Amino acid sequence: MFKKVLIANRGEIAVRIIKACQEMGIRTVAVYSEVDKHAPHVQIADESINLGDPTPSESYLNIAKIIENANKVHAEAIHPGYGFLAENPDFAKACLDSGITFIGPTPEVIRLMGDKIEAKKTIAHAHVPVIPGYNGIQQDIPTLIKEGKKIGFPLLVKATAGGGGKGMRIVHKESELEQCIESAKREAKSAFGNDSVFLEQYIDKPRHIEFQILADHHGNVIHLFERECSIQRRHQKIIEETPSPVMTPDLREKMGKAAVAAATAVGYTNAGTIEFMVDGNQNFYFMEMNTRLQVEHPITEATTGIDLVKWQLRIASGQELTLKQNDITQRGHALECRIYAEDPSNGFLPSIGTLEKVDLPNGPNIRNDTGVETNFHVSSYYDPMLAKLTVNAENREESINKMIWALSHYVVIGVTTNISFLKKVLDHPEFRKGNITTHFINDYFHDWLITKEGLPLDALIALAVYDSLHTQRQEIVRYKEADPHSPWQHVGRWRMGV
Amino acid sequence: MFKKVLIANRGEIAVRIIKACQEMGIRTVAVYSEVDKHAPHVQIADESINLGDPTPSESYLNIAKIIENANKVHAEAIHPGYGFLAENPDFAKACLDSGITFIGPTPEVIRLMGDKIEAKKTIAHAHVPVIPGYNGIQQDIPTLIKEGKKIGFPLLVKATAGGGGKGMRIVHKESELEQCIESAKREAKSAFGNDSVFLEQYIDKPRHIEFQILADHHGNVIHLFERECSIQRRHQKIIEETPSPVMTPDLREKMGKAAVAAATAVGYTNAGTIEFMVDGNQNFYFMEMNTRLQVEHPITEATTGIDLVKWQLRIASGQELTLKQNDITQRGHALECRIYAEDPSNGFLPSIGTLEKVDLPNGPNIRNDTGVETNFHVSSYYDPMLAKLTVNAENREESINKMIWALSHYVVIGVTTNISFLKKVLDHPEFRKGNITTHFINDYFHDWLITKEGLPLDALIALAVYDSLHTQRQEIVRYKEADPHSPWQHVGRWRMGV
Amino acid sequence: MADGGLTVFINYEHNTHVYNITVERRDNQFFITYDNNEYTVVASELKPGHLSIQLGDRIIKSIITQGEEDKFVFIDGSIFKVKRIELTGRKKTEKREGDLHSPISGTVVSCKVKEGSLIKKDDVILIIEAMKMEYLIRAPYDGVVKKTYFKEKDQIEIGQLTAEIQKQEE
Amino acid sequence: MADGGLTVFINYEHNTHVYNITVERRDNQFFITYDNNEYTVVASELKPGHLSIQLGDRIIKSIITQGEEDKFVFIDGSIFKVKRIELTGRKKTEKREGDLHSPISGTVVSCKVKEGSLIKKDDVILIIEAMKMEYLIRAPYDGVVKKTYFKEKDQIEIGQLTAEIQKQEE
Repeated sequence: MFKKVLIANRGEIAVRIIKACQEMGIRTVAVYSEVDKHAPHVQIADESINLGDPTPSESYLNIAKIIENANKVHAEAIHPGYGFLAENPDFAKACLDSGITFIGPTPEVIRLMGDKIEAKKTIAHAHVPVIPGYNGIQQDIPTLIKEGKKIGFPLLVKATAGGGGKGMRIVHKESELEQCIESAKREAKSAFGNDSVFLEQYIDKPRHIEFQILADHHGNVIHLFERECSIQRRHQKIIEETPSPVMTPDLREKMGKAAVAAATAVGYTNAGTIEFMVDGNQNFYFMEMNTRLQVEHPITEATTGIDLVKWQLRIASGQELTLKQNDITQRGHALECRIYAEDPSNGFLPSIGTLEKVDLPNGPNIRNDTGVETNFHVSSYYDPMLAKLTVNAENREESINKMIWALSHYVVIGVTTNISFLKKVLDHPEFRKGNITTHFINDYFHDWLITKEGLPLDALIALAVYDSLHTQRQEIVRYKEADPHSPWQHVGRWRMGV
Repeated sequence: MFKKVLIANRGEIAVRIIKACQEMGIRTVAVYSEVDKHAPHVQIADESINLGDPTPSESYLNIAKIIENANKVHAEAIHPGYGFLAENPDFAKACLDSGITFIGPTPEVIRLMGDKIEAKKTIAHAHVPVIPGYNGIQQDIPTLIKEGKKIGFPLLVKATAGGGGKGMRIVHKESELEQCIESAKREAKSAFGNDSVFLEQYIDKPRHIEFQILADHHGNVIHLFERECSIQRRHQKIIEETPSPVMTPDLREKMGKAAVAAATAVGYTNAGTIEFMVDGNQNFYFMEMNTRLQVEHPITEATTGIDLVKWQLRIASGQELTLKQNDITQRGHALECRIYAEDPSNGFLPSIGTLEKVDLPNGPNIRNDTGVETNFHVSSYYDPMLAKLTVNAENREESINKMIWALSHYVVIGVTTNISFLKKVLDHPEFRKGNITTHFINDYFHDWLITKEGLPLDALIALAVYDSLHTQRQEIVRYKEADPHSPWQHVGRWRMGV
Repeated sequence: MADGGLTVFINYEHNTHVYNITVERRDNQFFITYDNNEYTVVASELKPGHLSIQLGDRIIKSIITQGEEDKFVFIDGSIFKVKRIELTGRKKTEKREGDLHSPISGTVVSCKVKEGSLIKKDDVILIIEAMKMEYLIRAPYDGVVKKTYFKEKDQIEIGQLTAEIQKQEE
Repeated sequence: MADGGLTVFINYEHNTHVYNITVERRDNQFFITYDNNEYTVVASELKPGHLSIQLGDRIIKSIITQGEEDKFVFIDGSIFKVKRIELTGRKKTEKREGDLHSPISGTVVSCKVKEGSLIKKDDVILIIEAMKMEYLIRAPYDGVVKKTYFKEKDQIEIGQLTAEIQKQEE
């Protein structure tokens, strides 16, 4: 096993990886940009390295700087987390070339799966169903428009190098096609440095269901069951659960086998995820493979009892996967909510500011993954996800109730968050029934407003108590004298220092 | 299901029960004595009742006062937690008589199992092995001495009404017998109001292994596997784990069946625990039945995925136990450490004071049950257990490593705690091998001293930094001038305001 | 115990609505009048900003923090931003000119309009990138672009005006 | 940045051992001398009492709280109680007369000796109950009971002397 691992990431995922390493007796090296100098991942690590400028390209995305520092501190391996360099084949290659183990698959597999067109072709060869679409290398607008019309509407425009909903557009009618292609290309260029897109048939009311994979360097490949990730806004997941309410033992068996076949077909190693789209008739289609740890991995850990990060480390260090497919059992039900600094009543706009208070809910089977704390400043440099909240219970209903309890006790003051929104989604009758698709938020929460009900009485009472406790007598006099014609002058209960 | 439940307890167990109720939509009523006015269990409950005087007999042990208040607030049921009134048949009876559901077994079963002599007789009839001993009603000292000599040495003197190691003595030789009987009787009288004792053969190097039971009012009885609770000091458990390192599938099957037989024989209902002693040859003997929720129930919850408190509530409300024996699976390994305000290097003497800072470890599969927080005052009125720390992982080794990590990040400042001691116990080579008996602490940690290694360099550096940051310039001058002959006057590095 | 009654009159503003409250304190008892109802509560501040308030048989748990101008009230998973205002000289609620102010701090990707040009409602004026997402500033009505304040690659702060548009009369 | 060097000399007492330290601070750099070694660290106080200290490539994480007289230092799961003392006029470490002081606050269950009686080493003098456990005060040596301070049902506080015993010379 490695003696020292550098974690090329920040936030909750860096914290989670550092803890796993420390439990295994591995020394950890955090990296950080100037604005993250006091961030929790830096505080908890055994060593830390300042990468300087907070602009991602200068720090968390700076391959040369990270490799140079890893060598300097003699880190034997680098864990990339998710996002940033996690799916960058050049980074995996640079690690390899410097004699550092990249904790993930080979650069070749990352590159292949990063090209959504080639990925689909390869996976289709392994007899895994894929969605009809245009994956050509002709990327001029007229060709894309022509191919788009062939597929018909609605259709999807997606960045070839994409992920996380960036560079993705749904086109409902022909007249929108050109603008959507252009805007998707622009976003793709900015996010991935590559403006290539592909088109595919748009499946109405689909579910997003993915399978977790673990594969070692000795030919063992297993899956750890599904995660239902249909609850999305802006094409990004906000609530994930497992098991999926739509899953049957038969479908699970089929999709699990397809996932293992897909991973095997590309020679996959380490932890990865096969994303499928499932339509209303339980047909499933391969969408893409995420060649890294997923944000939502905790729900799989909760229901299988397996620590995915520790297995990533073991597999990367060359150990054999001693877990066999039949050893993996799915028990109970788990839910994850992503806590975002964003305003759900205003288009999920990110919110920036200093966290005046963070106080996490605590209880049996409540897991908090967080990379922020009281006094942390949420800047616009990075993703607005503050934390993840994961719960598990004996069944889905209890899991939902536990999550609602936990969200009701989740305190984040200083930025606008999606906590109240998440509660409303979980408590929606259709969510409780498990009737969810990737359109759920749009269908039921299009015009949601947190504040339409006004200030509750309890809040008014709390404010009154607080201000009564904190108001000085002089201040009261000032208030009183401010306006001699104030109606308060005539109120009978006025009394002071009696 | 009940609409409102009163929790007749305090500390971590009250908090844990309140959370379970709230997740199930049950309104909770906390009770508290004057000194617990601001305690976490009061803060979290939906309602709360002041029972007044902190002396237990005036508040948490005052049956009339609790029943009266439960009626006043229309609580339909009372959860007694553990300790206090949990195993008091008069309390269970008083609830029954007032039309309030007592969340536990019937008063008759509590009374029967509370009489250790009758309990053994009854259980022996169900063909469950018991330890040879004297259980007679003749309680005069000469009879007890005579019977003790018959059994031979070493032998145990135990309070008939006892529990938790109170009123219990090991007698190694005949000359100690009389004094031990007297002192056990006195302690029994004081703790349980009953000075009756029994004697039994003392098993050398035994393990304490118990089985968790759930039984409903429809004749269903299941067990939820074992807990190994051998690590004890002063006959009280401090570390518990499951599975037991000594358990084999065959022994587990046998003991599980015996536990179910014992519970069935007495018509047990609700959650309970059958305690066994296991000798070096895997012989097991019934010791006693705890007719309540155990302190260490979280490790069973972690490995089985079952929420015992929620099932207690369901069973008490008359619901059928839908869990079948074959549905219950044991997965991974779990450990619990009890965090005590006590000094392990001074005979585990309780420590009293205000908690200047409490900061709990956080991470995947780390569970904190706590009834205290920063600024809480630990008084001498109640048990010195502050909190419980439970972890689970894929296997015992990982579980131990996770627990050591968590303990290393467990901050309690203001009272002396056993945290460093627990870490040393877990890291002991014999503990790691699973070679543990109830004598473990005595055998290996008899003369343990936390401080024998002196102040570590890191602590000195931290102090130096802290004081440098917080020292005013005037203060330095004062230090300097305090002694003109101080050697510091001649140190070359002296510099001020340069 | 020797502390006499202490009455405070307060106005809170929340989402353009104003709430008038009277609160009288006697030790740890508070008599609160709002909307012609009187509520009697027993309350204490457990730690700074953490209130435990007993109203009848119910415990209200709330956390209040004081920002520069606003108070944040945490109740049961929701947070409300409230401003305490004086009854006299109260400022009118400032009505934002909606969509023409930047909703986010970020980088301008492109400005799609020129000064003097005619635009239709919902035409894109500015594209801003922040946290790897694109935000569009659209025209709130038909009109003429009088002024644009940003060009490609400019840094823009939350709340800054992106453009001025002369509304076309219907 | 404009802050000049600031040197402090400190003595810490921990378990009767005294540690002499020199620390010089320049902004967030600290030069610490102890036992003829100099350690250069970069440190900051993240929140009150929470220190993050970089020593070479290592990060020391510590929490320090200030009690009435003592400081508590949390390092890696252990807590050390330390007193800062002045070099001059330092008090000698007070040596407790061991077993005759009550180790706990509680209630006296019974006093087993009478004033004037002869006792042997390890004889029980007083039984105290606290937190539902019994604690025994035993004679530290053979001797004669000169004075007893408590009787049954008395409340006793931690550190109070339970009895005086005139030691019997060997």
